Amino acid sequence: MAYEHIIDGETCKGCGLCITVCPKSVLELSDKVNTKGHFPVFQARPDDCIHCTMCCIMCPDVAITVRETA
Amino acid sequence: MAKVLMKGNEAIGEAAIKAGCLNYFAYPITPQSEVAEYLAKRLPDVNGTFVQGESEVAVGYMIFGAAGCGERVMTTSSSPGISLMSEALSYIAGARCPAVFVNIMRGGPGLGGILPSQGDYFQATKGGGHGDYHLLVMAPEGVQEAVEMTMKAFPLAEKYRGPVMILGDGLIGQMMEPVEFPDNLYAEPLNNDDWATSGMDKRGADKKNIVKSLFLNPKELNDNNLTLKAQYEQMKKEEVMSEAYNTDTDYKGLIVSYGTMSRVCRTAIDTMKEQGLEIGMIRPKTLFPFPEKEIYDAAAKESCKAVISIELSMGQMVEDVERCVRGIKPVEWYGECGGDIPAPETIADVVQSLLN
Amino acid sequence: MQKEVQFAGFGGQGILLSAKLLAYAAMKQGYNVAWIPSYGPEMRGGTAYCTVVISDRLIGSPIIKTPGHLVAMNRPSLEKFAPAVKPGGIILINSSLIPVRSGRDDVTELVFPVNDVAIEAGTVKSANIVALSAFAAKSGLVDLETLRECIKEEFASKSKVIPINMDAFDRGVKIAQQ
Amino acid sequence: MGKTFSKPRALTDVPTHYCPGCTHGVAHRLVAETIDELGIRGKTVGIAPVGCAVLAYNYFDCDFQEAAHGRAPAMATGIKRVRPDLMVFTYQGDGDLASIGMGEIIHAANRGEKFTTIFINNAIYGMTGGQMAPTTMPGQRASTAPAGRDTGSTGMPVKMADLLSALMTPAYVTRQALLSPKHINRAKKAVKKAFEYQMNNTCFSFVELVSTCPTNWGMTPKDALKWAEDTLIPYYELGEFKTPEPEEEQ
Repeated sequence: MAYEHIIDGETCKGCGLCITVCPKSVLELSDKVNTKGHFPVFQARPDDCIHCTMCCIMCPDVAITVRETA
Repeated sequence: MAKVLMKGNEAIGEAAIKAGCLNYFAYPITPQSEVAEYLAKRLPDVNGTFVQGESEVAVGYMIFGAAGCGERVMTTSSSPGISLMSEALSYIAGARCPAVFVNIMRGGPGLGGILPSQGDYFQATKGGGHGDYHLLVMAPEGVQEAVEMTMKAFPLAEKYRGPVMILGDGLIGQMMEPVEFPDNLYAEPLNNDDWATSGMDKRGADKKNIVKSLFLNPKELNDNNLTLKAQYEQMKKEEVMSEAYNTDTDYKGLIVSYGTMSRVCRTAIDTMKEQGLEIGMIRPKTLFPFPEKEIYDAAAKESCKAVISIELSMGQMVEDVERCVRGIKPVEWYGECGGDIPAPETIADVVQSLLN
Repeated sequence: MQKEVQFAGFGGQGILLSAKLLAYAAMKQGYNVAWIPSYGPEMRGGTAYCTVVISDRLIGSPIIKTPGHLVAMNRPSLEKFAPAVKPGGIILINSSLIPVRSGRDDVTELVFPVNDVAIEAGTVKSANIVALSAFAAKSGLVDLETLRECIKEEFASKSKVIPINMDAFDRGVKIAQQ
Repeated sequence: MGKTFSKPRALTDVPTHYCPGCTHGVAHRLVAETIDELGIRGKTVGIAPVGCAVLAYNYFDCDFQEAAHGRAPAMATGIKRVRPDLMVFTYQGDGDLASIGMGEIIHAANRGEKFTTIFINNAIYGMTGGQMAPTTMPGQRASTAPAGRDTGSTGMPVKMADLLSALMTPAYVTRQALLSPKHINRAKKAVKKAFEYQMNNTCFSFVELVSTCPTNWGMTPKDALKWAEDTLIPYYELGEFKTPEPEEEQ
């Protein structure tokens, strides 16, 4: 099975809680500001993602989605 | 339906049921506790709901919650209790929910006393809670009228989507008089699918309804207040109720009085008539909207030398009377508010001395 | 025509009930009536006062400072209200508990030991019915048969007390008619 | 499928106004997921408090009423009593529930009103700007306790779950936390349980959720989690304080 990991860069407020809980250090804060003025998180190392959904569970803004692709 | 002899408080409770209101929340306070006692006994017969709240503050919000669901709901209280409910009244007005509040007034300020008073005129007609709102206020003069006004209150609350108040005094609540419950005052509830939080399933809708009084956007808040304002203007056109007494004579003075006090005035007017002095009376049945035109027209009559506002308060309604009379005749005031209702003889003496 | 009757006594004497029964009977006869209790703080002190207004017109003031008649079931009631009774009125005095008289010579006094009569009927609790029927018979304000029916209706749910109250009723009427 | 994760239907697409790292958003998601999973969106009425969650009605996609400060349990009583078929929940913070609304929550709980209360305890007044709450920790700074909470004059922090579980009536009282995925998963189970009890007509259920307020605590979101873990959790003990089951088994 394959999963797709999508981060909504506009909804993300860049709090970084997902980074704290990610066991594989997949995520990092971007240096590009979004329209709300936050620096959203992005998947710096997507290949390391094990789709454990820890980031989704922790995200207060429900900005992270994991989807089955196949 | 045959006449029955009932206490005002009990009759108000029964009137609510006859009006299709099966939901009642209240907190005991003299002199209206009989409403709760009556409905606590009576509502289970009709599958109704009664909760004795922990305070009038909480009761106000039980009313708000139930009203927000679009269900007919009523509470009753007396002056200090209404003060505590005034917070919720403001919210309910702001959130535009229909609900019926009954105030069986006692003396104030503070704990005051438990005897009849009309000291909550300002509170009822000018606000009480914060913000730009009014209640539609009806003031019965006896038990039969308390029944009729209670029954009318529910459809009116729904028509204007706002709180309606029945403003009686302790005597109206405590007195027994013969009453009939007119069938023709029952009205089916209006459809409230467009605003009530009745659950989307019930409405067969997929759009949520929100009941709220918070409008952080200045324009939205202004618009909400404009809606309320437009409704108050409509009430002034469509809902004014008053009664004229002895105004087909060349009366020398005009009394404006409401509720129990107006009955005393009526007897005083009869006595004065026997003694050759004609006095007219306008009795506002709605205190908001106020019978402005009726009072002005009656004051304008040539024979009328003065207008006297007679109240069980230290001069509250007199301010509205002055406003209506617009300076064309002198406006006087007489009132007592310790709880002892002045006797007709006292009123006759006062009127005679004010006219001389 | 307007008549006012002041009922007065202490809590537990059934003052409010006898007043209500009189109002009820008058209502059944087509009169306008008002039953006006005193619910002030004095009520908490164990006294009970109540006024019944009976009229063939719309009742104006429910505030009655000078009642037409008085039914006094204890001494403080008599002393408080007797001076206010309109001349020509009836003052019923429960002599079981009241050793004095009204001191009025312009009224009709109906003096008898209401409690003792009630005890003869079976229970002192029926004193209010004895007083009511005696007053009604003396004053002629309401039809006695109508009043009797009202009492039966009132006690419909406690039917076993009806015979005692009917007996009490008859005893009161008889005394008033003597 | 177990790993698929997306926004629940019972949440709208409206971005929340909560500060970055505020765990209100997590609590919203747990409630919304529960509503989805139980299929009750069409018969749910939520009640927004006064506090940071005052605009909750914009974020949940179900009927909502907005109460005055602290009065949500009274409002919920009104709704549930006249419409027992509706699923009703209040969502309240600690200023709202444990201070100005203490009377309403205690009595609604004690009457056994059949609704669910989600109580967000972050030990401070958020919306009004970091004033002391009844739940503020001893020594914790707040804008109205600049030197830290002085228990000598303000008493000890109120433990709402403990307090409510001392009442005989309420069915379900639990305290959970939103400080880590593990906490959150447990909290989710508690929220769902609370709603299920309500669905089964069991009386009052109460879920306290220990949360963070990075902004008013003056910390980064990450530090706030740590501080809450170290300071709040030892005082606000997690667990189920009261469940209806033992009585049912008797």
